[in-house]
Amino acid sequence: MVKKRKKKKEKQENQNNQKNQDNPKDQQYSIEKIIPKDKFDSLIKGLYKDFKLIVPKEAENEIEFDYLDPENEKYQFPEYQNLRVSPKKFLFPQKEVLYSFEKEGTGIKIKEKEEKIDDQIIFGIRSCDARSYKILDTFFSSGKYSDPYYFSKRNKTLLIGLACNDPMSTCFCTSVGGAPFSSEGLDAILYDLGDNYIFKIISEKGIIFEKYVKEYPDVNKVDLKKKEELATSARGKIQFEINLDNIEKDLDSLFESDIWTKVARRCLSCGACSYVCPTCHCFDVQDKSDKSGGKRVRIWDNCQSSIFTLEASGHNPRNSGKERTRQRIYHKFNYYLKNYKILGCVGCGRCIKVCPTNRDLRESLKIVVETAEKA
Amino acid sequence: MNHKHELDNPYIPSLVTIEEINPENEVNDLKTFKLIFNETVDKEKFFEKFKPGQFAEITEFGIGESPIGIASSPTEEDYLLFTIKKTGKVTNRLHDSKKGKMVGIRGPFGNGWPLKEAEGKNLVIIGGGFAFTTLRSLIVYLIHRNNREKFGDITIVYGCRNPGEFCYKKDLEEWGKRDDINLNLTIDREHPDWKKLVGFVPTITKEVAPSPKNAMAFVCGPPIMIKYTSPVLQELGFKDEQIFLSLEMRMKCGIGKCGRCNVGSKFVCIDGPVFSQAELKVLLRD
Amino acid sequence: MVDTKKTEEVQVIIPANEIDKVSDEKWEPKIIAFLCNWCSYAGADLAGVSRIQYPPNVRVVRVPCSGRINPLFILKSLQVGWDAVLVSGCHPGDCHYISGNYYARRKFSVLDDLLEFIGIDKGRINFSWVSAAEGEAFAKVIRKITKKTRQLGPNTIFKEDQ
Amino acid sequence: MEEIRKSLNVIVKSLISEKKVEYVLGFEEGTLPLKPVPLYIEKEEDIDRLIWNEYCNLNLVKFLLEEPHGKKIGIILKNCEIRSLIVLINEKQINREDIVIIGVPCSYGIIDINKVSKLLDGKEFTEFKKNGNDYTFKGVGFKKIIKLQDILSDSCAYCKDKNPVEYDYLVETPNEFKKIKDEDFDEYFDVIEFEKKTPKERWAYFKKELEKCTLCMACRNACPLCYCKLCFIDSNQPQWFDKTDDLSEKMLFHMTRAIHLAGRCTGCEACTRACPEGIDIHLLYKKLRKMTKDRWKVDKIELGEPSVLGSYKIDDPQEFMVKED
Repeated sequence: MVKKRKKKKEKQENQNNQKNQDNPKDQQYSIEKIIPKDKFDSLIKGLYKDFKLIVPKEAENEIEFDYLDPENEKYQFPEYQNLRVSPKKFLFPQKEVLYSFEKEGTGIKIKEKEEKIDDQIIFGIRSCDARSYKILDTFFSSGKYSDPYYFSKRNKTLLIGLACNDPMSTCFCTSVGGAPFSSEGLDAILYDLGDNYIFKIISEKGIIFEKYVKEYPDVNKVDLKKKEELATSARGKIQFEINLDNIEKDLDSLFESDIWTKVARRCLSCGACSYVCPTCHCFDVQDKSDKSGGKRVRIWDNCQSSIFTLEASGHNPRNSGKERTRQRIYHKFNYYLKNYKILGCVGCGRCIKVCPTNRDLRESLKIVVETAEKA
Repeated sequence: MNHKHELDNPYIPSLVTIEEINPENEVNDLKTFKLIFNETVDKEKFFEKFKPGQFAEITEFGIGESPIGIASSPTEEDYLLFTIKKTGKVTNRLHDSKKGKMVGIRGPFGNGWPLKEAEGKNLVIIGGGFAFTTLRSLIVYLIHRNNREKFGDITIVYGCRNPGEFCYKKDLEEWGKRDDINLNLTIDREHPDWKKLVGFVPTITKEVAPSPKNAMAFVCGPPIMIKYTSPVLQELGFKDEQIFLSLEMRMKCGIGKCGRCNVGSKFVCIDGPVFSQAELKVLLRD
Repeated sequence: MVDTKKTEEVQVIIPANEIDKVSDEKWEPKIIAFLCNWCSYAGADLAGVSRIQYPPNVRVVRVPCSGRINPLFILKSLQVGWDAVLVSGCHPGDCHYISGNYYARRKFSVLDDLLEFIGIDKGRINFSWVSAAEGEAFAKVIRKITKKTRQLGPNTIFKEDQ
Repeated sequence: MEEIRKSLNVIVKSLISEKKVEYVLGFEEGTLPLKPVPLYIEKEEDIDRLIWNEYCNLNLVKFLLEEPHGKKIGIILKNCEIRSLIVLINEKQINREDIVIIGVPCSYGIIDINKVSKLLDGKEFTEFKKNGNDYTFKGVGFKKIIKLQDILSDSCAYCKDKNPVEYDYLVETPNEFKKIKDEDFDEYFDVIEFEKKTPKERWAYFKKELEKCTLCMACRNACPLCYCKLCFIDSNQPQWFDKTDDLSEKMLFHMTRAIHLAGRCTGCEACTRACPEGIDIHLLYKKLRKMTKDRWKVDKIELGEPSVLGSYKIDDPQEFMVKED
């Protein structure tokens, strides 16, 4: 009975969305437990026995995702809406060694990267970031080649989310197919009810968590009702809504439009937006070496930089800010739909917050949609 | 060493040794490298997938990696040829190398020339400058005794700035002697030692006037040549679906992950480098 | 433009990890010296021809003029692990290109102050004027710098992040 | 501030209506609080969106570099920004006659939004109110009052150079500014204090700050004086940097950039405010300004003067040279 109502409710919530994030698998696992906040630490300690934990932690002047050492500290979630930097770096670090090599006389010996990866949980991520991993999964496994470095970590990683009670002013996840309480892409999710958490297992992989929450009571109707109320209120707090149903077609028709000059006019061509973005995944490959050997590393790169596409001959296909700005928007809102049938943006709003010149992605999208409507 | 596993990781190069280095042009900024695989397993893996028109990533250890079109054909077993122009830091270092040096290779990448579709058709091959590399691979493949009868007439138009700039002079000489190839070599301006055609590639193409009937055109060259050759082909009656171009973009990974070589929604490294004119018309190009 | 080969050589000669390997007693300072072609290089040459003894810890890079030295060369040398850097040119007024060393002097004082300001030991970077006739002076400068570098110990400025 | 805006309105209106310039560059409110964006005033109706206040945090001179020579452009600038424009004019990047400078006197300085966010522990604020020197920031579940001096850019706090030195139109100093007394302090007070620390402490400070750097290049790209077509960090032949996030790479980048700005940096601090990580290394640049003053007696950048590193005097001090004895 409860489940049915929930489904209906979510359906109602999602009717405006282009993609229904309601996961049909959700219904198979009806493990929903109540965890009082003062027992939360013991849950963490239990998980820590078997997993490395990546949690939001108080750092200097802000809150950051970091590895937890619960032996010396009692862990509670710090207060946060969302973090300035996405947790992308734990699966796709800014600098990653691909392999190393040794010089032996005139010969070369390649040594594969040996990395021991422990089972880990990224704990307390918001729905938008959970969806970003889904996008990265799709991208890194697409085509003929799957990315071994990403998946060596991804396959060992479980995601436990924390539903978003207070979206930020820049959030627009509902416009790109997400929702503050969405459990898409997660293995389990926590709902913060004030004094208690609801711990709900979402995916098949998440069943592993059952043994850690066995001792806790099941949810009751009152809690679920409270959760629904919170979900509605969280959704209501999102200030920006745009209909992106036709964005692929809209962008198709606007490639040569002069709006891009206008949109790009204020861009400084720095990489701040792509470095905080949870779905930006372009990288550069560099060699480091000395007399006896060296290594090949990949590092984050960003499409806003003028040297991103500069060829050795001096030719640069994306030479001006206009083309680079256009590329970033097209990549996320057109090419992604063409290639993988999903949007490449999760609406976390980080790029809007971080931009030194306040180039607002929402504004750009608004311009695109309005211009396309007029045409 | 566990070879199977190593090859499964597309980022890890196989080792090859430089066996020969041959200068190709008078200016000496273009050299052909003959590479031999160190391990037979690696070689077999490579040749399993290899088609003319593909490229490979060549690693100069400690310096970096460059995508280079493969100039040899799969029919030339045992070795690979790469014709490399001295432009960036990797190619500069390669040009300074000596025989016997080990370099890395990853590949083959890309789609290659559409050979299946070309079977039974007349082929027009148009190239300019040192971009002739993958066209050489194609021609060598086509005229191999096992393959020649699968294809119709072969017309080649190859233009360079001056006689010294032609690559693969030995091959050209050999092809010129064959009666199953219509080979047209041209240079941009008159030159005392030059007895053959003079004129830009589009002009010569117009003069040679290959028939579009049951034909396909394969074009590779500098952007300016492509720009003026496509209209000529269209004038001759070639449809967009019959014209195939090999594109170039800055690449890093070669496997569609690093995100810089896209032309519209397609990556040149995995969806290309060969696109038909019809495909390109739909793509959004910077 | 810059001679690529030469700058890459800098990276190759001293691998970043070599200094860690040697124990303290065996450690010998390694000093890179950028010498101007017209004065200091000739000065070093004279020191050699005159058989003047000076410590063998210095490796010479010949440059056309001290004005050619980009502060980045010096920083890069420290990054790849040289224990000290010396830049030497013609005495003021003697520059082959009339004023190269005057410009160099201003650049050096900026770099010198800046390195001190961010907390890098004074003495890692050194500047001197040595003319073509001053073989003995060149040897003295090298002796002095080697001694100073020995006191400072191995260059670990940028090591901590490795 | 309202007074200034009114005078600006009059000036800009006359420039636009008389077609003296193609556009005037100013600021308008952005989509987030304390984040104004550049406004290109091309038509008279755009003027209504023009703002001028203590959080106009970009150096608009940067946006002139893209424009072709000969195009007449009006621009509203404070003195530190005017000085950076002077550098560009001295270095022949911009023609003086192309630019109509509307000079505005500066009161206390510019708010550094990174400082605000540090004081709020990274929490998002959605509203702010100004009451004299008190700024009230409100967000989800908090309200905090911060004094203006705690969030001013560091260079502004010790700035004595607040009135435009080069302009075509000058906005008159409003009465409220006249009340601000020029306190008696050394302009380079913070540098002098920092120099008193031990080398180890200084190194630790820069190391801690620069460890946060992601090499996103926002600082370089916000700086009007960084106009090289190919920056040394992007150069591939020779390749100085591999841009991996090793500390040494970051250190070298910031030190080299500082050297490139020696004698040119005017202390507008657009770089510090543009940094998405909130790195504060303004002292590095300020030290260079102090140094040019102490060493070569070149204090402020003036129109037509040669650049510090592009000129010399025969008797420049050279006490740092190794002496042979």
